[in-house]
Amino acid sequence: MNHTVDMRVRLGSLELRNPVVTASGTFASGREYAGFVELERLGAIVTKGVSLHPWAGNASPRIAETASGMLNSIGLQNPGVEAFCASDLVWLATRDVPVIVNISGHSVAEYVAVAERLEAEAVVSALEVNISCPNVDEGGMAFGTSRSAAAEVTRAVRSATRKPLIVKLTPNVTDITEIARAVEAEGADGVSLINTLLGMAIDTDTFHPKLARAVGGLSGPAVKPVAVRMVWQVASAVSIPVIGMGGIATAEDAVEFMLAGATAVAVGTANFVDPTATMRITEGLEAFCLKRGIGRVAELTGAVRL
Amino acid sequence: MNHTVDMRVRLGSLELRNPVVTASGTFASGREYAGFVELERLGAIVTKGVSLHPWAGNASPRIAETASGMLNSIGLQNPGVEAFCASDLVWLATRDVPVIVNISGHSVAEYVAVAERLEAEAVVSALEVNISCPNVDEGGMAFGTSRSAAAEVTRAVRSATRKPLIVKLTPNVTDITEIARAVEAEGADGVSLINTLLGMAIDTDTFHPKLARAVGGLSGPAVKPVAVRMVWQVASAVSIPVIGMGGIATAEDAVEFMLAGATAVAVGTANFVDPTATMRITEGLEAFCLKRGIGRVAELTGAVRL
Amino acid sequence: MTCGSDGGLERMLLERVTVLGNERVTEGVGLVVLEAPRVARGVRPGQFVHLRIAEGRDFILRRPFSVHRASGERLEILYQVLGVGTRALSLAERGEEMDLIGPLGHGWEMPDTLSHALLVCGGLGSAPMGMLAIELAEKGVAVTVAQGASTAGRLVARELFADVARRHEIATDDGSAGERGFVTALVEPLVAQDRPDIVYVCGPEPMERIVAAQAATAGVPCQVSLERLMGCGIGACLSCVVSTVHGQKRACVDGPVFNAEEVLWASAEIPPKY
Amino acid sequence: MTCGSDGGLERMLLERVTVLGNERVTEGVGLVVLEAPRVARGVRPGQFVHLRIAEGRDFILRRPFSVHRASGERLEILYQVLGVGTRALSLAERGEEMDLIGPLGHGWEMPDTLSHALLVCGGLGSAPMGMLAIELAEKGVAVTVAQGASTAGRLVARELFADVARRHEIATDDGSAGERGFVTALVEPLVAQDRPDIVYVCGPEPMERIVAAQAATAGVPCQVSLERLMGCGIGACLSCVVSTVHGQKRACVDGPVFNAEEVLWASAEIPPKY
Ligand SMILES: Cc1cc2nc3c(=O)[nH]c(=O)nc-3n(C[C@H](O)[C@H](O)[C@H](O)COP(=O)(O)OP(=O)(O)OC[C@H]3O[C@@H](n4cnc5c(N)ncnc54)[C@H](O)[C@@H]3O)c2cc1C
Ligand SMILES: Cc1cc2nc3c(=O)[nH]c(=O)nc-3n(C[C@H](O)[C@H](O)[C@H](O)COP(=O)(O)OP(=O)(O)OC[C@H]3O[C@@H](n4cnc5c(N)ncnc54)[C@H](O)[C@@H]3O)c2cc1C
Ligand SMILES: Cc1cc2nc3c(=O)[nH]c(=O)nc-3n(C[C@H](O)[C@H](O)[C@H](O)COP(=O)(O)O)c2cc1C
Ligand SMILES: Cc1cc2nc3c(=O)[nH]c(=O)nc-3n(C[C@H](O)[C@H](O)[C@H](O)COP(=O)(O)O)c2cc1C
Ligand code: FES
Ligand code: FES
Repeated sequence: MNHTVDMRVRLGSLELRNPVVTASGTFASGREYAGFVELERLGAIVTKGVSLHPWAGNASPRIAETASGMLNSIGLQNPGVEAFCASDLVWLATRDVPVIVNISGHSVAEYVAVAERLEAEAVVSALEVNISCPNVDEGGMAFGTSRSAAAEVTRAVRSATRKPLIVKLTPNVTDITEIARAVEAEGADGVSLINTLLGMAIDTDTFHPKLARAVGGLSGPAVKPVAVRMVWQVASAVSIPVIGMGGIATAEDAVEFMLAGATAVAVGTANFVDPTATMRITEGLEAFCLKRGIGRVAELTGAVRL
Repeated sequence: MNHTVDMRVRLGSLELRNPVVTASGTFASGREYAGFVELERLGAIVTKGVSLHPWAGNASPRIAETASGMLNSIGLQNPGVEAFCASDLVWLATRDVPVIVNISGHSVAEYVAVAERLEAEAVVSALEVNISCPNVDEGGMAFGTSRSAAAEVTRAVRSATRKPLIVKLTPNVTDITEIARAVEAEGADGVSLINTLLGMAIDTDTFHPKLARAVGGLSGPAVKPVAVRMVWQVASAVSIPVIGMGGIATAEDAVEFMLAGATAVAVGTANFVDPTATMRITEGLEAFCLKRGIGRVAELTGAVRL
Repeated sequence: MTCGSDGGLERMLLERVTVLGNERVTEGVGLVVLEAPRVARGVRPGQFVHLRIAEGRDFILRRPFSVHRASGERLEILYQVLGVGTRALSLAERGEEMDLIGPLGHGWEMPDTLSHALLVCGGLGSAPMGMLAIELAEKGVAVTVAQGASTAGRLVARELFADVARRHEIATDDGSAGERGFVTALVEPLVAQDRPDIVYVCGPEPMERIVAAQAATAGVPCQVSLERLMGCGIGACLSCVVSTVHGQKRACVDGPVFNAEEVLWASAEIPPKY
Repeated sequence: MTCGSDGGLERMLLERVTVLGNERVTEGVGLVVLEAPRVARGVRPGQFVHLRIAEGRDFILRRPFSVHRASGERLEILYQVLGVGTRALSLAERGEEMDLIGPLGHGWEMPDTLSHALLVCGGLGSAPMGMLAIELAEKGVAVTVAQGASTAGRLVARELFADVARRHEIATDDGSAGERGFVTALVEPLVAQDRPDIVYVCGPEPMERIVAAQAATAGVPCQVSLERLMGCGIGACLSCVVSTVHGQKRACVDGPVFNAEEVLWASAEIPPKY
């Protein structure tokens, strides 16, 4: 029986002190959560999506609750990479936690420009390329639903950065392994999945969609079975590490994703319900390993018994 | 203010007394529910999937509960079309309710053979061609994820039957409208959607998948936002009627699907929780229309206000 | 609200029931008493109910439970707390309402010719055996019970069996009551000495399988109660299939009690944990 | 469990609270009293809490509620039953525990120079006005309240306002109390006669917009409390944005109270129903 657990995991050249990271867009850059979470105990902070120019996002209402989940159509509102560096990165530089910046663009050139701007920022540990946001009209998910477009973005950003490169995949595809293999072939150091499932809800009193944009991204416990399945498929199809997410709210959920093949896990929507969720899950994951006599948390990765 | 509601809806040449039908595989052929439901008050009974030869289905366990949903990997267990005609159809002939038979095959030829066998059965009001079952190895969903395969099955079955032909679509695709348009072009009289989302759950005590087959189909309230979105997309893309389903558990859920563009709605997983669900939803739908002064339930179809 | 079923099938009802009591029996095991006039009157030993535990929640499937005892308008259910459903059940308070479908399935067969029966139960396998033991005893059948559990405290329904059984043998894994070891070790001598006309078994499936083989060897008919994850509980969804020599049967309507010799054990696997 | 926030930001806490009471105020409106020692001490008028109502359920987002009154260790929340969350809240019983994050957002600005304030509230808009009216009155500010509702029975917090306001004008849609018509009709004469130094507004957004225009015409500063659907409640998710002349602001941390002149009403649409 072990009395300590080695919680470290590796995402390519990046070592995390534990597998629990934040899901992009649900944790901003961590500042708002600093009163509830010891940020230094996170595996990494994955920031809200950042683009070259400021984006205004979509009209309100932008969220709607659904059975065991929520829809959002924030639409990647962000102040642009320059403002992000001047504010969020400066603040993040004061915290001892790996920072993974989630980047977006309307075109390949915009992705590249953001990556180039971040290249010199030492505080940025890795990039997560979001080719999967269902909430913007141009770009966004379109890159993630086509093998060739996904490959193209990856290739271009790869040549613009020496930082570890993670590509975030959309679940709104017929075969996610095909996209995962394409981005692996272009030099991605890891993939993260899933982004949100495209969904819609209609208010039966007003007959209006509950989101001003009509459709939005579904997240939360409702999507977990789809996410676990895709992590399992992708982890079997590629040899780069997978960051698993989609509905993780408890330590057992995190274990489930790791068993399916995830090296690290991201906590998203659960932060809204419980701002301490990342800490609770990290502690629970360690306790799970201790109880089961698992010395290294990384042993869970892919350990599903078929 | 109206005091009655015209609940009739039309699926091509088939008129239903109301829009509420059963979702294939959740209601068998209705016999088991006859103690709880006045079958004659259903819009139609959509039977469990029937294939040319008997199918054994998958190993147990075959279901697992998830957040606001369930996974199933029944695998289209059925006694084959001959036994189905001899038993279920004979029984159904004694009931005054439209019967829509859900058909499956491992090959185009098998689909055709089932359709041919059913052609002479007067009790069969329509066929629903399942090109979307995620739980069988050959055929099943594979037909539903490729535009050309979907078109081919539809064309072949179309030429084998004069009965109204509904094609049941899978949500596990990048663009469901593309498949819907393809089957419409081949003469489908309607489309039904969604079948289940492919999902997986892993038991964190045993490390085994919760389903013996590892993956299965996700249904129930969890999938409703995805289903409503797809119904909305498909209804906007084709001009044949849409039967909407996926997580319907209340009359408001049924309204939501109709607003999104469904002509009829199917109730599936909810039958397990409440065997009277179809009746409760039909009554609620009528009450909803009465309260809102809607004279014909069909006015709800596509009435979402964008 | 109750509503009756079609003529041809077993009569099953959807009944609104009230919790009359709910108490802890031992660590992780509870006994809930329900006022369920219509189902209680119709139920036979070995049948089960499909219980809707927590209506307030977004979605929870029904959960199947054997009827442990029925008397007058009351049903007793003995349950083990395993997951979300049984945890919610353990919190149900007197006066709460829920609904159930029942009585469901085929219970234990009790041929009129019976004069001596052996009941073998492991762990919560005693749940569907309570009514059986009582009814057999009332009919004048000599009842022998072989009961196994991990430890003395977990011999649920021990008193009930002690009351009605002519003979009550016990085995515990830790030896804290009766023999140390598995209940299966008790069966062979009991079959040999008592020469029962029938063996009834309920418990973990590996244990059931062994007892079924022991009965077969001794040439004694054997009935087993099998568990499967259940969706509908009424025969429609095919989630609960059991492989038998007569093909795939639905545990909910064709079982949960089967003649042991019909069951194809190899493929009849239950979820690993239970 | 409570835990404090980072230095730079407003001090917000995650606090475990206990329901001290929960009563019906009028049809579809309730008042819940919570024991929340830490948050109650820190909260200022117009701030809100983000409440986790039903923990047992699979998933439910927190719901934001203004603090109606705070005294000692108690918080009072006035709520309208609209959907799943508020329905669950209406069923919360004395002794139940829940958790909340608070105090959140920027409350009403109360410049020291104030001598006369007009509070305009429509429907549940009186919720965040309770504490405000009390604190202003305590400071010696003359308080005028213009309160509107559909009917007399729905004039929630009417007694509170009657107690602390120097003047309390009422309008109801059906004329069952005060003037028949909208509360906005009361505002113009009140602004003209009473010459308040500030107008505070809370109610349906179209009403807020009209009052803001009336105040602007009269050259009186005006503060409005805006509602948005909220995910995190603490500034991280951007679900609650309000369009202002200074760009998009988050209602949860930059509001919910805004200077009316900053708000770009045209794009600041709330869900149709509320
Ligand atoms: C006909 C029948 C009669 C039953 N009678 C009783 C009874 O009298 N008393 C009693 O305590 N239990 C009985 N059970 C089992 C009971 O239904 C399950 O324990 C219960 O459904 C678990 O629900 P849960 O939400 O607590 O657990 P879940 O969260 O659903 O599951 C927890 C764990 O238990 C396993 N499990 C759940 N249900 C079953 C099942 N039916 N069979 C095997 N493993 C399962 C799951 O795979 C999981 O690993 C019976 C089952 C059947 C089919
Ligand atoms: C800062 C702030 C303070 C608030 N203070 C109070 C208060 O003191 N008392 C009170 O009763 N309510 C208050 N609200 C509104 C309250 O949060 C909602 O009524 C509540 O969240 C509804 O939850 P539900 O689950 O009952 O309804 P849901 O089922 O979530 O929704 C029911 C209907 O109400 C609408 N709705 C839900 N939340 C809001 C919202 N925030 N704004 C507008 N429409 C909404 C939905 O779109 C839907 O049509 C406040 C909101 C905010 C943002
Ligand atoms: C409000 C919100 C905003 C999000 N913003 C982003 C984003 O900017 N970039 C991105 O890649 N994913 C974004 N996501 C997706 C999440 O990072 C995550 O992939 C998804 O929500 C599934 O995880 P969950 O169920 O744990 O939330 C967002 C999700 C939510 C709910
Ligand atoms: C147990 C089960 C069995 C099913 N069997 C079939 C089937 O045989 N043929 C088919 O087309 N769909 C089948 N389905 C899919 C349903 O008909 C329906 O499309 C899906 O469950 C979504 O609706 P729901 O959320 O209301 O259940 C099955 C679903 C379940 C849960
Ligand atoms: S549980 Fe549905 S057929 Fe047995
Ligand atoms: S509610 Fe999340 S930013 Fe305001």
